[in-house]
Amino acid sequence: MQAANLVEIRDLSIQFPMKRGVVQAVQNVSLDIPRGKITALVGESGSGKSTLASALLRMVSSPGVIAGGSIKFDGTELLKLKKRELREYRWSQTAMVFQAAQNALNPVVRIGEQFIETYVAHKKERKEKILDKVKHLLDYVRLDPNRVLNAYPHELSGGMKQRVMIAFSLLLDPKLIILDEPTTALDVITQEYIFNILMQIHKDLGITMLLLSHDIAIVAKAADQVGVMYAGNLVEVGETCDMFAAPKHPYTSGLIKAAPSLLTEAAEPIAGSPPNMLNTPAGCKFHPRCKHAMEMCGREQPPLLSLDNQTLVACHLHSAGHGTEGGAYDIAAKVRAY
Amino acid sequence: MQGVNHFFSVIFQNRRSTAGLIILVFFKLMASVGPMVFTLDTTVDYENRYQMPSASHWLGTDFAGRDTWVQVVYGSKEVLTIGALTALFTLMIGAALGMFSGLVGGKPDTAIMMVTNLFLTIPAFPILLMMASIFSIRDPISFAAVLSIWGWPGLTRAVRSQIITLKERDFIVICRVMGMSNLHIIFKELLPNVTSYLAINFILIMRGAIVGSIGIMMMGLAPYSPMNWGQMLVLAVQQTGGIFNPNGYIYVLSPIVALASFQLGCIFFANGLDEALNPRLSR
Amino acid sequence: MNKSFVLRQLAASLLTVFLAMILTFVLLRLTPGSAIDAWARGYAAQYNVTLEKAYEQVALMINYNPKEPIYEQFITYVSGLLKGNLGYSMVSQSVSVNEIIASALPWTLFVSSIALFISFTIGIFLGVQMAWRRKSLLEPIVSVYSILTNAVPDFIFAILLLIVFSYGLGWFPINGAYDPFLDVGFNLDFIVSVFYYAALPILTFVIAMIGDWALSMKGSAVSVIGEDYVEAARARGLPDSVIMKKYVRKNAIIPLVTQMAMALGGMLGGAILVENLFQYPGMGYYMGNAVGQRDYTVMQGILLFIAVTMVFANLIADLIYSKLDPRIKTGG
Amino acid sequence: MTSLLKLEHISMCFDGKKSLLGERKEVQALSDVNLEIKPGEIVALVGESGCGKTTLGKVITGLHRPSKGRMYFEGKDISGMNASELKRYRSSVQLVQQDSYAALNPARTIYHSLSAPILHHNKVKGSKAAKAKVRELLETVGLAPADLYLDKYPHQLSGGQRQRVLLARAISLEPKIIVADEPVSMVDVSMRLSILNLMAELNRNMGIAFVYITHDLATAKYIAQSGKMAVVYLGRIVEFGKVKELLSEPKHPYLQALLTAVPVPDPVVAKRLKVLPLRSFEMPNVEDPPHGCGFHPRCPYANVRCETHLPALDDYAGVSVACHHVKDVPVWSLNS
Amino acid sequence: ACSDSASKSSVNSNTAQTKDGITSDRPAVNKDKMFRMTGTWPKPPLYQGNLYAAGGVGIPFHYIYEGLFQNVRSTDKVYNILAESYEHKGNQTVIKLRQNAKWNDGKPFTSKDVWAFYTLNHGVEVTHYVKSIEYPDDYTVIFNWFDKSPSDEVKIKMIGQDMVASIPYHIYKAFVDRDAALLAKAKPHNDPNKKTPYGLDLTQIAEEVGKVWQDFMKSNPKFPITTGPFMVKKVTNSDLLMEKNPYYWNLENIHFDKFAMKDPGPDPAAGFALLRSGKIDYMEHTPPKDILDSILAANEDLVHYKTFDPACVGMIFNTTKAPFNNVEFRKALIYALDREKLRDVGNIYGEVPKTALTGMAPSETKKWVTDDVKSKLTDYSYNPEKAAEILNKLGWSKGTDGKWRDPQGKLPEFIIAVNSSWVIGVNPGQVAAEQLTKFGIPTKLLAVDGSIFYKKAEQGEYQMAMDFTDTTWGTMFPWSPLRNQYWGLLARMAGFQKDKNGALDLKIPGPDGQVLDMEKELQNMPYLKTEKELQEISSKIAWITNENAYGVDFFQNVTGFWANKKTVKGWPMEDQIEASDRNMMLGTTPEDRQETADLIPGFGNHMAFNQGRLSPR
Ligand SMILES: Nc1ncnc2c1ncn2[C@@H]1O[C@H](COP(=O)(O)OP(=O)(O)OP(=O)(O)O)[C@@H](O)[C@H]1O
Ligand SMILES: Nc1ncnc2c1ncn2[C@@H]1O[C@H](COP(=O)(O)OP(=O)(O)OP(=O)(O)O)[C@@H](O)[C@H]1O
Ligand SMILES: [Mg+2]
Ligand SMILES: [Mg+2]
Repeated sequence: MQAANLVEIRDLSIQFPMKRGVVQAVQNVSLDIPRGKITALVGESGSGKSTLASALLRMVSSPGVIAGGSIKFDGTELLKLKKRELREYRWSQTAMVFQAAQNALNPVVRIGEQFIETYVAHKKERKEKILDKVKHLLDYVRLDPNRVLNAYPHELSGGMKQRVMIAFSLLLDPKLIILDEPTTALDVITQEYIFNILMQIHKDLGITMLLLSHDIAIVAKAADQVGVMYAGNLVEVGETCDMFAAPKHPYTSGLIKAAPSLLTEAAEPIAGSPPNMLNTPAGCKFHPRCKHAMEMCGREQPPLLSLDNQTLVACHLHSAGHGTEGGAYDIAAKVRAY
Repeated sequence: MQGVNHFFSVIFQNRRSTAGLIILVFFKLMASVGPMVFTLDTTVDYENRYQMPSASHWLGTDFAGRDTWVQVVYGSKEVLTIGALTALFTLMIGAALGMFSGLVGGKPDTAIMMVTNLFLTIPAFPILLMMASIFSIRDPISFAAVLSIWGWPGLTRAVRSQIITLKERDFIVICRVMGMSNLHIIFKELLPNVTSYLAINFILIMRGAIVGSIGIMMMGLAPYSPMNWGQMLVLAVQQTGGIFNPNGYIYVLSPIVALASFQLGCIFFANGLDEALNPRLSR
Repeated sequence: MNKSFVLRQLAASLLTVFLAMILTFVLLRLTPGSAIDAWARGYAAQYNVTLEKAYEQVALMINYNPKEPIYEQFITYVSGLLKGNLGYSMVSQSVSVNEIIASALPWTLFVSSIALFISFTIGIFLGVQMAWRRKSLLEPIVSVYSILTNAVPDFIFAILLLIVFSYGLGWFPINGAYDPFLDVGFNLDFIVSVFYYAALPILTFVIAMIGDWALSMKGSAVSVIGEDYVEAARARGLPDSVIMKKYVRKNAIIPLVTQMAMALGGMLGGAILVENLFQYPGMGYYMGNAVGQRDYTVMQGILLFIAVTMVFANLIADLIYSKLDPRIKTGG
Repeated sequence: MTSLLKLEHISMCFDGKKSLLGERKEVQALSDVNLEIKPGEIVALVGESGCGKTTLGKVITGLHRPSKGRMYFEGKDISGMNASELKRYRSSVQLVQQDSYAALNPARTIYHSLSAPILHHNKVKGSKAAKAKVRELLETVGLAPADLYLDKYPHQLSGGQRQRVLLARAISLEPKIIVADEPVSMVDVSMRLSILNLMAELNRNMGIAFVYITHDLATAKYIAQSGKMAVVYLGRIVEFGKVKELLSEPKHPYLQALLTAVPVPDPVVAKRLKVLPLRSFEMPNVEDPPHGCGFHPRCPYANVRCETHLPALDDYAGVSVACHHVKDVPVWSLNS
Repeated sequence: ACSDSASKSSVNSNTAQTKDGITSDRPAVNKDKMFRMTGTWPKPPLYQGNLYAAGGVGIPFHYIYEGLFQNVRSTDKVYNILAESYEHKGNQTVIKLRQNAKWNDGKPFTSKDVWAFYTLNHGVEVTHYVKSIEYPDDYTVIFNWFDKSPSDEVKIKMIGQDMVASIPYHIYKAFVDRDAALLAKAKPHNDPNKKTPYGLDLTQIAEEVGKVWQDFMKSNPKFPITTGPFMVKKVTNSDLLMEKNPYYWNLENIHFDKFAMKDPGPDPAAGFALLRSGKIDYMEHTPPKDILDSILAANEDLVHYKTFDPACVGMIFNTTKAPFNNVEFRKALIYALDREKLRDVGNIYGEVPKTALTGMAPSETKKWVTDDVKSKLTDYSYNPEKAAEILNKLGWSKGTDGKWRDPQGKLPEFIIAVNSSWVIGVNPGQVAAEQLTKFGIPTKLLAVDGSIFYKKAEQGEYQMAMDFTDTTWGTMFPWSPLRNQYWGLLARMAGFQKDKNGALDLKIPGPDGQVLDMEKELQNMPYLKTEKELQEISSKIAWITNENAYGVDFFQNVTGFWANKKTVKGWPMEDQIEASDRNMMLGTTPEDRQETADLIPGFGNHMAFNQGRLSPR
């Protein structure tokens, strides 16, 4: 019997030592990624989403270091993999669609060849066989294989490249695909189109996905489970519908409210500006912007606690002694306009 | 004032640029204060030629028994002057043409680029030699003028491409929307953005000029000036047999080491300069 | 390859060549106290002819008559050039510049292309290694080496090599291009001797250039390594060797191609001191002699020749560039 | 009330990639655009990437000289203006760009960037007055206390703060109209709204008209609630009218497709699989646009007529639409 | 064949060398019988076989060309070469040629070739003194001198200057004949003072004559056609190979079959390296002492010989420029120079004279200046007090800053100019400038490119200009150096006045107070018949030159050469080599000097070979 969680991250900390101090890009994050589901991470720019995801491939960019914690992938401890094992693990177990997919392809090598060399790096196979598979995958993302395989990356439009990247991620039938803001650079129609394809893939293959985005609307559309990150901390984790219906963390509710929508007229920004990652506030990182900040918020960092079986939240409003004060703010279910 | 402090704080943050700055300051002091501290005695003392370093002769003596260290000290002035003047001339021509070409565009740009490419296709060194014989070199100024005649095109091209990218940048576009004058755009908006580039080039051209000047001396096209590292090198290597006398190695090496360490200083410093003058990089 | 792109480049190149003609022409006319006047006066004195006559004779040798209006001079000069006549040496008046170039060019090409190839190959290798292993000792060593080789003019290396390997150990000949006691021709002894004699000049250039190539390549490779596609390749589990070869090197080498063309041109004209030290009969050697003797026509001819070579080397570099980099598909 | 700015039959043609001998391809970035902006009005320009929104913005701010058509500022033809009128036009029409980092000179402090234009246009005299004015401007855009920002370099501010500085600069010359080209697309989600609010505030308090360029229909809706909206497709305006009407009852199939594609931050609605009413997702090649209606290769309702005849922008039920099938296109709603 | 020791055998095989430094019965060291030395020449494709074409033929010149006689510089000896004998008969000099002399292409060398030389190359000095040159038969040449003719000794030395066997008639017939026809058309001008070829007025034919010469110059065989002991076989940039000329008239004296020349290039070290490694047998160059010692130490087979170069490194004052127009001022400057030190950096073996400038090399004054005058020559040895005294007398004053100001109170700034590529001049020049500066007269050395220096120096651009002074090249009699000083480049540097005819306008009292017209005295010198007459006039001029301080010799130059005794034998003073530790002293006896001078190509051409002195070991 397989464990329900494909990935279990425990107390993961990632630091970037810089000249002017240390950036705590990811701080004591614990997260489970359930098998066969789409998990989303939302948060502002710089909140550590990509860094966290890169740790899943053991690819934290220099000068970053994994300062502590563990990542269990399907029962294996990733942080203990040897170089060779790591190389084999990458892409065959976890693949990724990059934030800047536009630049994720080698500009001087034809796309077909890039597919082949990746395949060959992991498994022995005849070239024709590989090509058959690649063609199949390209078909799947609704691209014309004959044209794409012989093209150089620059000959394709942004949307096409993004779809190539999606096909690429499926090449070795990985267990997990990380989607790092797969549509940020594209316009709405293409974005919708690509998400349709992704959802289709998910439905067909049941692959576990980790979606990183700062667009709450995208998350609402795609994710089964959402984690909210703020300044390197995971502040809330829960089922998508639950979270949108009743966000627990003030930041989460702020994010939801701050998103303009075709559905509603009202929207409300979050006050203040994101923290300087080199010099984050003491205590709860969000407290300078929080309407409900209390004296202890500036002192103590709230732990991520489970409210019920589903939702985890890191906020003093919900920690033991203050549970009753939850009423101080009203995040009761919104009445939908339709 | 704050800018100056900031500048030095950035320079000192980097080990390389600190070393570079120290070396350059050392040479600058050598050139300016050195002659006041050390007295140059050019009296020939044949009996004491090619001496090894000692307390009285820090770097030993030359082929005629004169103190090598003092020659290095006195030589630094001319070398630095030639280098700095060359860099100044080259920068003035190169930057002015490059900025003009990049900003104005169109026909003048095409013409200037044509000339620039032309200069780039004709090798510099023979031309330098030709120039050195056309305009007889008399002093550091004419030396620098000759060295800079063929030195500007590379810079022009680089400055131009910088200006062209800058020109399309939003903050310049806004200047046009706001009806700012061209002079304002050039001096207040563009120039501050290329200063770091120009400053680095100043250092780098300076260092190239010094090597070039030695080549010219080697060919005997520059005035004899024994208190110049280049000429010291020529004398040591070619004319006085320093390299045949084991005791003369220090004499031969002195100008080489002085040159090399000066250049080392230039490059190290240039590395740091980029960071210091470039607010974008200094986060 | 786009035809109009090639044609456009060609047109630009021809224009540059034309400008180079003008420039070398003007330079010659600028020479102090007019070298031609001096030449004609000397000629008149030496051969006991009138100054007028001397001017006519000199005109024959330099391809134009300095007494004519400038544009006519230029036309005569250019039509001479079009016939492939670069003029005659001002010192040895029965020898044409064409002959000099014809005898010098093969030697220079031989030495500089080998030196360029070796230094480029090694430099590329070092550069990629430096960029790849940021923390290794290689970086500072190569940097300092490169600074030193830049600080010290290359002829100093030539002298040092000569002192050690030739004067001292006696492993290599003192100078020359081949063993004078051998028959010149396509025989093994001669060819071996040509390589043997070229060894030190080549080594000089290699020593002087390796650092630069390594640093250029390092700079280029570092920026390539910072690119997303390298990161992506790693994520795909590609082995380091493949990433280094196909991703880093292949991309990083592209901007160096133009530099390569420039370097070749620079070596054609810039090796004056080195070729002189080795008495190596290349372009720089004759250029140096011409400079020493103020043989302006020879200088002018060689300069023009080098300029033309440079222009076409650049053109070829551009073409190679667009071959290497599929993104450059110029043209409508 | 007369119009503040009026565009008549504006077309903008760019030279494509140059080629000395080969033929020169042209990019028709704008074709026959008519647009009127009244004082204090907010007009949103929406459309896919590359449809010509920025170009239109640049035409309005005078950065591009249109290849065809006329533009009137306060009733005067721009091309016929004298120097002082032109100067007035220039300072009356300001631009706020998308990339707040690129829009500020990285080598100069905020104070320098803000004081230069007002000093240049003699809005204030002397550095003392300039400093006071800059402080005032900064506080107007919500950067208080101003002294905290005066001596900062752009990279030392956050994206939202920089965007506010841009707005401060834009209003410093007391303009009549500000063209805001995707002003919030690069701002952090949490702060987008505050910038939009600031713009709305400036519009309300100072009567500055805004041209808000975006491809994010949700923000367009948010800021132009009471204003107008122009949908741009392949260099043409295909639908124009009040924001409310356009969004509640989009007529043009293109706008309908756009609206369908917009994700909504509500899992219940969002998770329903939508089918985009489009035949093709790729935009046509701008260098070689389709004949007839530019939308026909992607339009599910297109017929032969669409392939040959260009539909005119005609009034239909209170909005202007350029489509041969206005009447036949089914009514669109979010839930469909 | 003339090896004197080959037959001597030594039983002790360990003793490779006998007492006189000659190898015994061991196999020949120099099997190829090759002589190897350094030299330069025009590099192919510039190399050609016409001595007169621009660029010439380089150092090989000395071993391939011959004249009727060979003058040896420094010792003034004259050898018969292609002339077998000569006889002065009144105004005729009759020369008998060797009957077995041949060009290296096998054609005989005849009197017609001599005539051809003087016809085509009619600008040489001899033609200014002869009416005509006849060739009554193949082996007789007659020089018909003008009525007023030089002394017999001068006649031969003048002819000896010419490399007569350099225009083979059978090769250049067309040009020679054309020129002869042109000369035949020219009319005599009947003015003995006008020095023109054969007393002819050439102005009418100048243009055509020029054309002939020019055509001749362009007509070059690949390699020179000559009569000398060797002939050029192969030329590259770095090497030039010669072989024994099989037609040489004195073939049995030529012991070398091959002759290889190597161009060491611009780096003197290359030459030294060749020496050390024993790759050459001979090299002309006297390096600074330290280099010399290190080379001797590195190779035990090497010997270094020295000889006086009859010329000085020195400088000339421009007498037209104030304050250099004042003889006392010039003297003061000379007293302020410590010439011993200049010598130290210039050429340590050189010798510093006590005189300033005599018009002839100090080593020659012994012979040409009478004892009487010698004692009257002012001693200009380093004497700064004296210099100061003179300056004070002239109204100059020394300030507290140690600098001299002229009577007007102005601080002078002087320039010594030198040809920048003249290696042995630049260093002493620099030191001289420093010495003057230190003395209190700020002076700078201006090293000027050679292409500009001479022109400007001649035009009187510089206050002080350096060059070889007191030169006695060419033939040795005192006329040659003196005319150099008063007519040549040095005269122009000094700025001597000339009258409208171009004659020297210089009338100066001599040691006895009697005024000398320098132009007239110089014109008359070649015609003086006795040595006494010559001594008398040269003494006077020497005194005048020295007293007027037109310039100053820094030191008399010494040149020398290296020899490899392992591969070649027959070097001068072989018995003294070990005794003097292989760094030979300056030759003391006239014989020693003669032997050394003969060997230096610049002094005695190929005398070392055609007299059979050198042979392979
Ligand atoms: N290579 C690096 N060097 C230094 N700091 C880094 C590096 N990569 C990330 N960081 C820092 O780590 C923090 C988290 O960055 P990360 O890219 O994970 O954020 P993100 O949530 O993915 O943001 P975005 O939405 O912009 O992609 C940021 O403050 C960033 O400055
Ligand atoms: N300076 C120019 N030269 C040539 N073509 C241009 C130029 N500027 C814009 N274009 C072209 O005009 C068309 C419209 O461009 P524009 O920038 O106006 O689009 P946009 O709607 O602002 O797109 P986005 O949403 O991506 O900003 C595009 O096809 C673009 O390639
Ligand atoms: Mg990210
Ligand atoms: Mg745009």
